[in-house]
Amino acid sequence: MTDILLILGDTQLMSLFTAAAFIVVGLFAAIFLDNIIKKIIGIAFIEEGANLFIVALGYKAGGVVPIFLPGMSADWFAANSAYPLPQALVLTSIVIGASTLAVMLAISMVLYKKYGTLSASEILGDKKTQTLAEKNAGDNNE
Amino acid sequence: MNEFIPLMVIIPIACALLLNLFHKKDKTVILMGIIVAIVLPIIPLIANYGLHYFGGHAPLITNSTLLSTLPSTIQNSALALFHPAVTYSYGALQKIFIFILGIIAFFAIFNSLSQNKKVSGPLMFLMFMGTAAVTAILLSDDIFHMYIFFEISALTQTGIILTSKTENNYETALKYMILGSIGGPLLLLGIGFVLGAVGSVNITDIVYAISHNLVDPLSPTLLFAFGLIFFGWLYTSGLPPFHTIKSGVYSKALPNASVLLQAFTVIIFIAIGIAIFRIFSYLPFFKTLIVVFSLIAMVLGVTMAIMQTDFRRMIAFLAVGELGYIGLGFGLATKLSITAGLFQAVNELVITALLFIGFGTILYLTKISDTRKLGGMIQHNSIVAIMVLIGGFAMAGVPPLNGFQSKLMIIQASLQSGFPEISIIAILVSIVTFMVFMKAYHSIYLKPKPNDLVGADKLVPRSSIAAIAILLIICIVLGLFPHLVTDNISQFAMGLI
Amino acid sequence: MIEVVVMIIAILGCILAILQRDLLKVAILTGINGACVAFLFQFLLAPDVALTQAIVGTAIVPVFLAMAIYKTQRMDDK
Amino acid sequence: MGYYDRIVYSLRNVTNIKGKLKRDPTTNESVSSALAAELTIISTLLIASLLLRHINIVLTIVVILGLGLILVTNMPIIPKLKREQSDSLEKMTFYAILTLGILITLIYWGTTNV
Repeated sequence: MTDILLILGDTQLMSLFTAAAFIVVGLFAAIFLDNIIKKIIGIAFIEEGANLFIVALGYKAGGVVPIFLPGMSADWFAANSAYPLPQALVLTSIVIGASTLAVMLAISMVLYKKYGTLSASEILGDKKTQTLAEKNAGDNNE
Repeated sequence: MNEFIPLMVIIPIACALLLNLFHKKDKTVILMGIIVAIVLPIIPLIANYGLHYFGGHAPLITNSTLLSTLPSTIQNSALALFHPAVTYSYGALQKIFIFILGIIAFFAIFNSLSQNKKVSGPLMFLMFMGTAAVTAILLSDDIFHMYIFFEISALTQTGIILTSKTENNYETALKYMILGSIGGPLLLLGIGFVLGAVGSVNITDIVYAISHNLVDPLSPTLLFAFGLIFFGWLYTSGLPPFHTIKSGVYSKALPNASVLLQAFTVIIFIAIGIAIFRIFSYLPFFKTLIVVFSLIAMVLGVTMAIMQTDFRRMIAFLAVGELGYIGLGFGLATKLSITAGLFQAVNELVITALLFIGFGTILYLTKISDTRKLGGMIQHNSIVAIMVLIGGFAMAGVPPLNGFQSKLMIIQASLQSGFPEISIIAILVSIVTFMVFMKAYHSIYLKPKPNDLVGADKLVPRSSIAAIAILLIICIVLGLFPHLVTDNISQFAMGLI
Repeated sequence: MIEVVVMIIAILGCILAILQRDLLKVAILTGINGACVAFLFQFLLAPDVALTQAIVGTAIVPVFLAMAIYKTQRMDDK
Repeated sequence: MGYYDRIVYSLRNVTNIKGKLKRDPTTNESVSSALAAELTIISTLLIASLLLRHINIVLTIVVILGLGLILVTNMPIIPKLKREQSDSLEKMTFYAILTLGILITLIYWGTTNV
């Protein structure tokens, strides 16, 4: 019981577990789900997990935010602040993730207009799927 | 401090952003595009070798007055040596590759300017942006910085596919992005593991920390990081299992843009490959892994290329297969083999660009890319046909040309390191490469002309002919005087080992 | 202990998100997930990252998703 | 059917590859290229497995004999390979994840247990 409490109290370890859970769930969604939007959401989860992982690396239990305020001594700050480098990196990668997501959603909107479905196995499989235009042409012929 | 080094990245980005401001003033846009495209290969020639620290934050050890004010825990530890800023390092290798990239970007931009009616617009923006991103990847000494610019270049590659009006380009783009979004974050995760183990993302620092046993070199963290980064490398460079999507990407873009796409891939391959080599080459199975994946890439690339009917897809698979030769160079890990691999990278950049532009003229004339519906194009413009033929010879490794020199060096290197099997496979694959090329060439140029083939009344654009001719001259010059490149590269390879 | 609760909500949010059939609910759950991650960044002593994540994760990403769903279809076919 | 017959049969199958190549209009070119691809892949696989001699000679002999047998009995490999290398997202993701799994397993267990 005390072990579990110790683990639960360790914020860094728990954050790493959370990040792992995000990545696993995201990979599952990106690989096994058929709907393109859900695949894209899964990808967003993977990216979120990676970000959380990197930020959690810089955490220091009982530390302070890495902002150097007047009145702090340099030695104390160096010993007690969280590591700021991972945070700086994650800022960039959040933005990259969002832009990738936006591009993918835009492409899936175009593909929906063409095929009338969001199923990845129909749109992105190797079999030729009828586009909406072809379907309409077929209906008119009948 | 050398101000030209960041300019290599800043100028194309600025140009990409500014070009579309002058929309509808076509002359200004063309002038600006061409001037920048000419400047791109010139800057690396006039810049001096050196390091550039962004924000001027040099390592503490170089600034003794600042160092003396700091606590002694910092002064005496490795922190004093670590690089606090993003560092660009510019050396002989970067000079060659940025110069070649500049030339190829120039031809790609020049050709698309002369063949497209709309001069400004997304394609130009993406081309310049991608060039800048790839240059930054090559210059950067910072593994996270590489990742960021790689993601930018992946976005621009997607964009370049989207701007072409090829059939099913949106599907290919989405597939590439979905696969990329599995590969990219895993690469980021690997970088995170390295960051967690070492505390820095600068490659020099990581190498220092590992080689001075500041971290345990065989710790599970670093092993896991290596696995993830290696997987990310496979994705970034289109080695198997990503060779199908990479060749799909090449074949869905316009040929002039494919020239740039393959240049991006080759340069990302070597840049991240060198980074991985510097960090992880101490691992016992490192070389085996690279050799295995290179061999698979060569064999699969070439066998899949034979079975295609679309000539763009053929060259695309060949380009992926040729990457295997570069990988072999890294995998054998001797001075000669690394020199040979990097020399092969230079040659592949030039030759694949030549073939894409050369076969691109067929697409420009007929709008057909299916080899079964083409034929007899040699009557139309025999000079281009002959130049493309020589380009194909260079790719397959026919003696006086550059492909021969680099492949010969790779074969010698593998013989010297005691792997004659690898050299046999390399020869076999280059023979089949030749066969694939001759198959494409025969069915496009030499076969009797089908009756229903029309639209060949246009002339081949002069810009394409000029580009092919100049690239061919580079091929021949490099074939006759390989030491122009190999001298510089072998210095670099010596430093790498 | 509050961070553990936030983590559990975040994980539940993302598991629920991929189990939903209604894609609009998925978008909202993604927003909740993003907000939880922003809180976590705050707990992990990264306030600037938390700010960015709060904007991107709770506002921009769900809005993008909702717009994409509006332009396509709301229900997952399967 | 004896192995000799089987080899001859499968060789005949290779030359009869046009039936396996879906509905593509078959020409001499496509048959010859399929043959070339077939021979390339078999010979490179066999030659590459020779590299195992750096680990163990007996293993090499066993692997080469086994691989040769498998390859010859499954002779028209290229159509199967081409079907696996198609542009379908599912297949590409499958192979990517498979590679990732193999890589991580090899790297982790390969270093801690050697």
